[in-house]
Amino acid sequence: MIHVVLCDDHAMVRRGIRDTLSEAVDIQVTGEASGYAEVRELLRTIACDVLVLDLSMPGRGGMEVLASLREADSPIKVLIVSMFPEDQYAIRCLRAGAQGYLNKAGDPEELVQAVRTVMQGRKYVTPEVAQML
Amino acid sequence: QAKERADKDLAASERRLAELAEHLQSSIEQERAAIAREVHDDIGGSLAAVKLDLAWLARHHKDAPTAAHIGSALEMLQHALGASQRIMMDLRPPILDQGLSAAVQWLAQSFQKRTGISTTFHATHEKIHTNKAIQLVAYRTAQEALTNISKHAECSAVSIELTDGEGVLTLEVTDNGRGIQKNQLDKPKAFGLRGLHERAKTVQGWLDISNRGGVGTSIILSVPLPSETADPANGNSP
Amino acid sequence: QAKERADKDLAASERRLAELAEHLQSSIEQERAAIAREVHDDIGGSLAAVKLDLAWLARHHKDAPTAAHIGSALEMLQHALGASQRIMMDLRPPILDQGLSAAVQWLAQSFQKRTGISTTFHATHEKIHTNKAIQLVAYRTAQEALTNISKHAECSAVSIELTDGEGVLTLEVTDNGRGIQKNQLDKPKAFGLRGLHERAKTVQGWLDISNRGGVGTSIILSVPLPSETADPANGNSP
Ligand SMILES: Nc1ncnc2c1ncn2[C@@H]1O[C@H](COP(=O)(O)OP(=O)(O)OP(=O)(O)O)[C@@H](O)[C@H]1O
Ligand SMILES: Nc1ncnc2c1ncn2[C@@H]1O[C@H](COP(=O)(O)OP(=O)(O)OP(=O)(O)O)[C@@H](O)[C@H]1O
Ligand SMILES: [K+]
Ligand SMILES: [Mg+2]
Ligand SMILES: [Mg+2]
Ligand SMILES: [Mg+2]
Repeated sequence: MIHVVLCDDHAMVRRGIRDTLSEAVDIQVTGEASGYAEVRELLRTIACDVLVLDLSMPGRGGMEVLASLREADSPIKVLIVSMFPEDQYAIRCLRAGAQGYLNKAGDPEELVQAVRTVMQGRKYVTPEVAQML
Repeated sequence: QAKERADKDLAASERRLAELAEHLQSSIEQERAAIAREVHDDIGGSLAAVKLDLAWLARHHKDAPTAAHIGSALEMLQHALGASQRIMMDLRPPILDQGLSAAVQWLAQSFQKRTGISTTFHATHEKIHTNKAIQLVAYRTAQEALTNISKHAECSAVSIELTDGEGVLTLEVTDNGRGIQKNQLDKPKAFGLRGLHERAKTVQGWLDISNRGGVGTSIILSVPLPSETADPANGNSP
Repeated sequence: QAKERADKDLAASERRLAELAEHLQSSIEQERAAIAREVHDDIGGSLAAVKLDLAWLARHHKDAPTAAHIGSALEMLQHALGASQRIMMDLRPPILDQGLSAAVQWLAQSFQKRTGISTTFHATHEKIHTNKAIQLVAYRTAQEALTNISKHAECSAVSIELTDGEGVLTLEVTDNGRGIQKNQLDKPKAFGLRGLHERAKTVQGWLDISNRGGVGTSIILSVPLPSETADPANGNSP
């Protein structure tokens, strides 16, 4: 079972992602957070293999959540799901220690595949970004 | 004496106009940032949520008429999402949150991709300490310089340098094209470079335009950097 | 002689700045109009279509989980539509499509409602023939005059007059408050009235500010009207 935590300031987006992931038999969403402080708190107590992380959130954003995980040598895999364009952010996020990058305007069906891929320790990006790497 | 008074009036009028131009420049940027935020938070976020619901519906209902309606809804939704992202980009590219080097580097890359003109970017540091106002002035300067290059320069190579030596931020955009003649700077309907001069002043900086001995053009923005601790309210960002 | 050259340079610099300020004013409005159009056509239009598809789905699928997903999609869609409308409204009040009289009347009514200050509106004709550019300048002038009144005038009554006698459009906003002192117009951080002066010039008009003998203030915009057939491209609108 892959344990997933969602971090996004938009509650309806969290609900939609939870809905999508919950249908996969090998995935369980164990918790939700709306920002930096909440997710830090949550990850102390809850099982998490993959963190699905938004970038733009009030206060400290996704890049800062990512940095704090990597600073603490956390084994949690991070999949960024953001409205920001890939050509501006995907490579930066991978360099900062994320395993995958999905655009919120993209196909929701890719969420499940992306979570499985990063769980296996591989990178998940769109073909265009893969080419830039 | 009447002459002296006229001079004084003229100087005062010039000062007021310069202040107004500065004010207009910065209020445009504020308005752009506010709209970009609204489009991102209130439109983009909601549409992403709608898309997840439509995808759920598509997985659970496969009969032809239902699938057709979901399909056409998804298509229109995609159009709206694309438009939201384009509007945000035009107003204020989100990469600006990652600092000036990142933003200018992205400009250089996408300029090269769009125009096919070989474009190099070099910065003394990956993180250059400025504040938001200086960052935006430098970004808009690079953007206008590149637009001018694609419109006027007829060149084959561009280089962009970003340095922060001796407490001064310098952005230099150089092309190897046909060069600017002095009289071209006074064209009545050209506002790009004039606007950049006024923009530079809003952060106590200045703009130099150099015609490199007939070959190519350099646009150089110089801005004294605030000492690192001086301006916490302005949010020193990497 | 050096003196003469300096005078000439100053005059040229003043002219360039005035042109830049005018250009900035009109390019702000152009940018606003372009964004409003994109939001309207590319976001608003698409979302309306999505809504129709969702309504079809709602009529044909009533089971609880499906209804819940359609319901939340509709709710989010409504949120995005509301945000688009708000953004458009801030960019270019749609009431302007009803013509200048209607728009200024609407401004007067909502001002009275918001501030409690008795506000009358009077126009010589219900439809005043102008063009879009003049309309927007007059609208923004009325808007800033009312904002100033609520901030500075401390008055109990406002009257707005719109006339188009002798080929000149005149908008006059008068209050019975404490009046403007001449030196207040030179405040370094005040840009409202300065901006209106430059705006008026973008349509060959001018602004007068009169301190009515110590009681109250009148802001008067005058714009020569284009002859009715002269400017079809600009879309003469009621
Ligand atoms: N890189 C360049 N190479 C050659 N000529 C240039 C270059 N940049 C600017 N120019 C010349 O300088 C003039 C002024 O530039 P400016 O950016 O002020 O105006 P514009 O680009 O013509 O119009 P606007 O920027 O208002 O859309 C241009 O019209 C062009 O003749
Ligand atoms: N109706 C009025 N009654 C009294 N004083 C006024 C009135 N309108 C303007 N003023 C005075 O004139 C000054 C200049 O007005 P202006 O609109 O240019 O600037 P502002 O309203 O102070 O600031 P801004 O418009 O830039 O937000 C004001 O600060 C105020 O002192
Ligand atoms: K599950
Ligand atoms: Mg967010
Ligand atoms: Mg230009
Ligand atoms: Mg004002």
